[in-house]
Amino acid sequence: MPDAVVRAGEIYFSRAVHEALDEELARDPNVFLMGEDIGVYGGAFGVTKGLLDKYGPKRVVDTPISENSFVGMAVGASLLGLRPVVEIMFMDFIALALDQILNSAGKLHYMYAGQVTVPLVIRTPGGAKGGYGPSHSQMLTNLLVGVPGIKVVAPSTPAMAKGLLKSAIRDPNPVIFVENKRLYPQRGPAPEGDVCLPLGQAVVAAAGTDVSLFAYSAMVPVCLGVKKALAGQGVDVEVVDLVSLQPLDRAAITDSVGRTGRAVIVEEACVTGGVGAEVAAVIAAECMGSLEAPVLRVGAADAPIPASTELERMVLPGPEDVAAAVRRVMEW
Amino acid sequence: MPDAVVRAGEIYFSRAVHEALDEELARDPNVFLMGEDIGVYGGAFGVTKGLLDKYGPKRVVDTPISENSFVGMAVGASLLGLRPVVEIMFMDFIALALDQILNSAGKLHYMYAGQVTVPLVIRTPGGAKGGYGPSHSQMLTNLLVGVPGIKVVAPSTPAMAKGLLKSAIRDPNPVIFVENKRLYPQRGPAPEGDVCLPLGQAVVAAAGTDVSLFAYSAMVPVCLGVKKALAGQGVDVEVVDLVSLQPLDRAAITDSVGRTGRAVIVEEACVTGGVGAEVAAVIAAECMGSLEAPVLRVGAADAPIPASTELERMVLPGPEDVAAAVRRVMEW
Amino acid sequence: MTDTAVEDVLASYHQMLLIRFFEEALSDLFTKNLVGGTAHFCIGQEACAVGVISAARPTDWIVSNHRGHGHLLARGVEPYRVMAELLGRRDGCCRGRGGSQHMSAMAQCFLGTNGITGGGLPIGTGAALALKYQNSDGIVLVFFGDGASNQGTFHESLNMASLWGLPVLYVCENNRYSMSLEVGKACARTPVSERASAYSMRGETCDGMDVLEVRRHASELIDHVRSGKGPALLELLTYRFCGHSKNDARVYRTREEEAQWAERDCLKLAREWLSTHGVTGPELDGAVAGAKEVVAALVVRAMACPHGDREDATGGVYA
Amino acid sequence: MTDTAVEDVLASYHQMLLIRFFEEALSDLFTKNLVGGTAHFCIGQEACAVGVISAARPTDWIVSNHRGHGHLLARGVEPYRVMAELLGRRDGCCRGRGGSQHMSAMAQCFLGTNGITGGGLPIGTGAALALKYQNSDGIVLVFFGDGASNQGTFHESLNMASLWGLPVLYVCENNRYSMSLEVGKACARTPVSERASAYSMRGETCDGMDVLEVRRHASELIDHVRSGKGPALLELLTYRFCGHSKNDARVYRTREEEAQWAERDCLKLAREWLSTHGVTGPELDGAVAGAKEVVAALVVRAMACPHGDREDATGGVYA
Ligand SMILES: Cc1ncc(C[n+]2csc(CCOP(=O)(O)OP(=O)(O)O)c2C)c(N)n1
Ligand SMILES: Cc1ncc(C[n+]2csc(CCOP(=O)(O)OP(=O)(O)O)c2C)c(N)n1
Ligand SMILES: [Mg+2]
Ligand SMILES: [Mg+2]
Repeated sequence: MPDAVVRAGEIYFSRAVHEALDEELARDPNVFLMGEDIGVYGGAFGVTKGLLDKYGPKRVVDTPISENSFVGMAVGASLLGLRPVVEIMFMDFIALALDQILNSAGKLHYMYAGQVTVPLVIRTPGGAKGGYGPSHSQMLTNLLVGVPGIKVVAPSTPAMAKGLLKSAIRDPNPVIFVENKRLYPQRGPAPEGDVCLPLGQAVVAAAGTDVSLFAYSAMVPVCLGVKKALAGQGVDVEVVDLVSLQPLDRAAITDSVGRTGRAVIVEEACVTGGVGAEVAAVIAAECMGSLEAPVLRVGAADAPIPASTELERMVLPGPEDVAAAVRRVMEW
Repeated sequence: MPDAVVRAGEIYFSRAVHEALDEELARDPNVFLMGEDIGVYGGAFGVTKGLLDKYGPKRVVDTPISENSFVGMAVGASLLGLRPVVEIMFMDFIALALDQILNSAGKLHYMYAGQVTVPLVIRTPGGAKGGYGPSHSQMLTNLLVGVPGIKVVAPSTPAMAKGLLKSAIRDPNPVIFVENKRLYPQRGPAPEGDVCLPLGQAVVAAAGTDVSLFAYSAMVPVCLGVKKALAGQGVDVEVVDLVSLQPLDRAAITDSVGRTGRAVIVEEACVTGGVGAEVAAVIAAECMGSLEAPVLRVGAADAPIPASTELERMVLPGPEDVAAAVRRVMEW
Repeated sequence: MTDTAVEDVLASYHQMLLIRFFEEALSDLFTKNLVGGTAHFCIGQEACAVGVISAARPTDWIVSNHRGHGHLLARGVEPYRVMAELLGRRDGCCRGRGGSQHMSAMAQCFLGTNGITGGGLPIGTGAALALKYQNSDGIVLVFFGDGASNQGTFHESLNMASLWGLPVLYVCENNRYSMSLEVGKACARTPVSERASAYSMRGETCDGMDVLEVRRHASELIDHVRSGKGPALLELLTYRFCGHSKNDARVYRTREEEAQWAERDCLKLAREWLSTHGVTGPELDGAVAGAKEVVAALVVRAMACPHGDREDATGGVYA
Repeated sequence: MTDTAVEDVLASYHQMLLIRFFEEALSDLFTKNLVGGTAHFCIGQEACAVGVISAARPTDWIVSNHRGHGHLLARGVEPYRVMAELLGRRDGCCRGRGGSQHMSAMAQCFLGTNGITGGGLPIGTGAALALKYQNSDGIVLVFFGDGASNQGTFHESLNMASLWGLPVLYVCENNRYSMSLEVGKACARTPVSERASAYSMRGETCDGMDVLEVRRHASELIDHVRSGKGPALLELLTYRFCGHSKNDARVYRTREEEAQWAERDCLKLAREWLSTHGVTGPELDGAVAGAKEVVAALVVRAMACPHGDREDATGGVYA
């Protein structure tokens, strides 16, 4: 990022999302927002607060509770040149709209042989945040990765949230933009003004030589913490933020494993069938020459997320689980 | 299977499914069928033909086109002790019902702390069959594997179809039973009468020593064909039919790789994010000691399934693709 | 008025007080940061839960939504076990796994609250299908909000229930908002009960603040449903006095509107009615004090209950 | 009758003939196993597509369903390109990728057929939102069947369209069956147009076999929609003469019922009307012969067109 746009303080992740929306609404009259309670309420997590006042009800549309159809409507509007940015209040509800995501959004450009594009963004907060319970806590990236034609992005910092959301809105493809309830109140530097970040690229969040930790969303800061903790024990961890879950940045993954020879994949979703499986499969196919240990995955237990905060903690992956996996591959 | 029940001839896969339904309807008055056009029409693929006449409209319920709600109704009915067997006419439509599968069926037993069970079966034909096009050809196992609390079964032979469907109907958990349009007209031996097969177990479809091919559903016969073809070239292929996609029979997978040291995973779904990724991840985590080559995946291109039969062939994995992957791991 | 009527209203008054104080105590625990997550309080809507459920049999099934504490308590699920569940404790009726929006009590024929808006509609309809299948004379009550009536499941479920003559009473608690969206901006047709005609179904709207009125309408429709005349839709006009969930500044409505509705607080109306019908002030005050005491005690007890262990967290995913 | 009226009906007759013979030719190709997959023929329903679309402007948008060949042809999408698409050839309007149920022609403002029953309803509604957003005076026509009216998307989409006053005409071709299920066993309320009132929307039902009637009703409702008075629902009572899709023995209905409807074949009615209004027999026969010839020629041409290559199969997933 050019120095010129670096601002003095840090901003909240939620603010970064807000700024991206604000700036894109200002820049392009075809951009508009749709979702439940995003207007005067400002969204369940306050991300869109103030945008209704600033842009009016044409640009910030409060919808009834009809997820499948308002996503389908966004698809239809995008076919005629608008750029809808839809909020699905909790990622858990994305299943209701999956038909339109899978059978319309992801397919239309291809199946109509390029006659149309679907420049649609679906923002949705995933992840568990202490007691929201089984239907309000899931990280459902596993449902989305592998749906052809859609992109999936999961930023871990305010700077990424802002720069990637701007790119997502300008992208001609449908993009699912995965936010995380636990990240909203996190602070970090983020540029002021119009800085876009490229979709499709992983980022080495912290370089290291002994083992590669691959993570996304709220698990990236957890992995960075583990790196710090293990540095004292003589293990030099590399943390790779996947950022883009579809397409995956395969080169970044294999490069890192090429450097370290060891891989642990960390995600908040259930271990089975998650993004981590795809990353492990890429490594298993392409890194045979450099791998010095089994590829391990750390994630949530294969269970719903319980409501009790104490039980929730036991289901979700924590720094100890990550550290244990790192030690296992180091001791191989 | 006990000899006593082996019948003389072979039967169609579709007939095997029909027999399982028929016998379970006769055995247990709580079993009933729900779905679109399953009554007088007999289902889009004729599987339920005759059952309405035999069991009446209380046991064989033709529904309006309302996938999310009739799956949700089946969940509700199962909570009160019934055993609904729902047909979703094409697997592509399962996305419409995913909310009830994910947020109700899979979670209720756990989140109500064992107060209820959800003995529900959803049968659905997946797979491409020559020209049905992008919304009627998908093998969407990737959406289901990783949803906690549900089981996913994908038989490849008439005997399995019958024995596993009977078990699925008797199982206290929600089971998604994945049929395959291309398998319906395939014939094979299948026992007469009441023979159940255990859920959760993979089967070595053909033993071999050089490389393990893992497959399910209609890709199993394709792999058996490749085994035959490659035998002439001195490669002894083991074909493992995964059968149960959730839970995966991890022991069967690691055992086979332990024997052969090489693994190729074959599925009809898109390569990215598929069941194959999970299998590869299991191998990458557990077979480090025995692996002699990269773990490769063969599947559909990451694209929608085009309508043109010629184009469809280019998107789907064929025996040549499987053979090429086998050769690659053998030459490693 | 018969004595039974007075006794009924008094019983309802007791239940509504219990719900009100239970919710206030819970709200207090949230304020003190002693509960995680969020919850949706039914303060103001007590007459809906109590009026409808008191008109049903204890063996009739209940399917609820995200605003379900009142339904649980009105059905007689042990308040301690509900509170323990809300606090995520081991004695909770779902061992802390479910919490506010995912709580069932099968022994009391309570099929569950539901965190997916509209998600309970097909489940309740399916339960009704099971009752008809089993030749039971039971029925199902499905509670949902005005906002939920815009989900596809509303349409699909009511259509199938009507086609198949299922024994289910759909109870729409129209509290004028779905979170922040005013019902007129969410439902193209109001009152919601008029949508029933799109399914050839009987639909009625009544005052949801007057527990007697609620029970009268519910009784009549429950008779209709139980006698095999098919499903029905009952809309209750009500208001939630609090925010949508724990952190809601209520910027989408005015304090004046709130004050107007407060005038019609179901507790106030019931108390007035009881006074007019011979129940003494001390008796009524005693009811209030009694309910407060019960709640205070169960909160203490629930706070003392331990959390579950690892098996509670990750076990029992499959039966 | 004015001359324009006669000319209009004659033009419609030409279009209906084209659709009929196109469909018959396609059916023949299926019988000969020259096409893969399946298709849903609109034989019998031609007056619906032609009557409605001829009442709209060529710049109005069309969203169709699985039974969409008639809509494509009535809109003037080049028949050769439609046939080539159905045969999976490179000249198909979607290069063979889409086929019968997934075909668009943006140059003709044809937004697509749709393989998901009810899937086109939100898409068309969203397109209408875009038109309103862009201050266009265009409208959207969304075609769907009686069966689709039971999907949740019907409810959700009509509700939002009405709330927001979107310029969309919902056209329900009620052909009495959704595959095998008779409309009375699928829709708890008929006629389907009466469901419009659940969304405070104007709804009408008319004879879908009489192309003049269809156009008259469509024109009126299109005016209503275009003038900003909000969406409307038009139900056309029609019948598919063929099976649901290529392999359908039609066990769910009687041959007598079919014969009765055949009496009211839209082609027959249009021909009778034209005869009464001065069009000569030779002229009418000429139209028939002409349409047959056109179709025969385009089938030959489409059969000769090559299939796409690997790039057509796997390329272009992302823009
Ligand atoms: C599928 C789904 N969409 C959105 C939400 C978020 N949400 C929870 S309650 C609610 C409003 C519901 O309104 P209504 O049905 O009127 O019930 P009320 O809250 O007024 O009791 C919303 C939008 C949800 N839980 N589930
Ligand atoms: C979501 C979904 N469910 C089921 C189907 C299978 N299907 C295709 S057409 C059809 C019947 C549709 O009936 P209707 O809407 O009346 O249209 P018609 O076929 O009569 O023209 C069905 C069940 C589908 N394509 N999509
Ligand atoms: Mg409400
Ligand atoms: Mg129809």
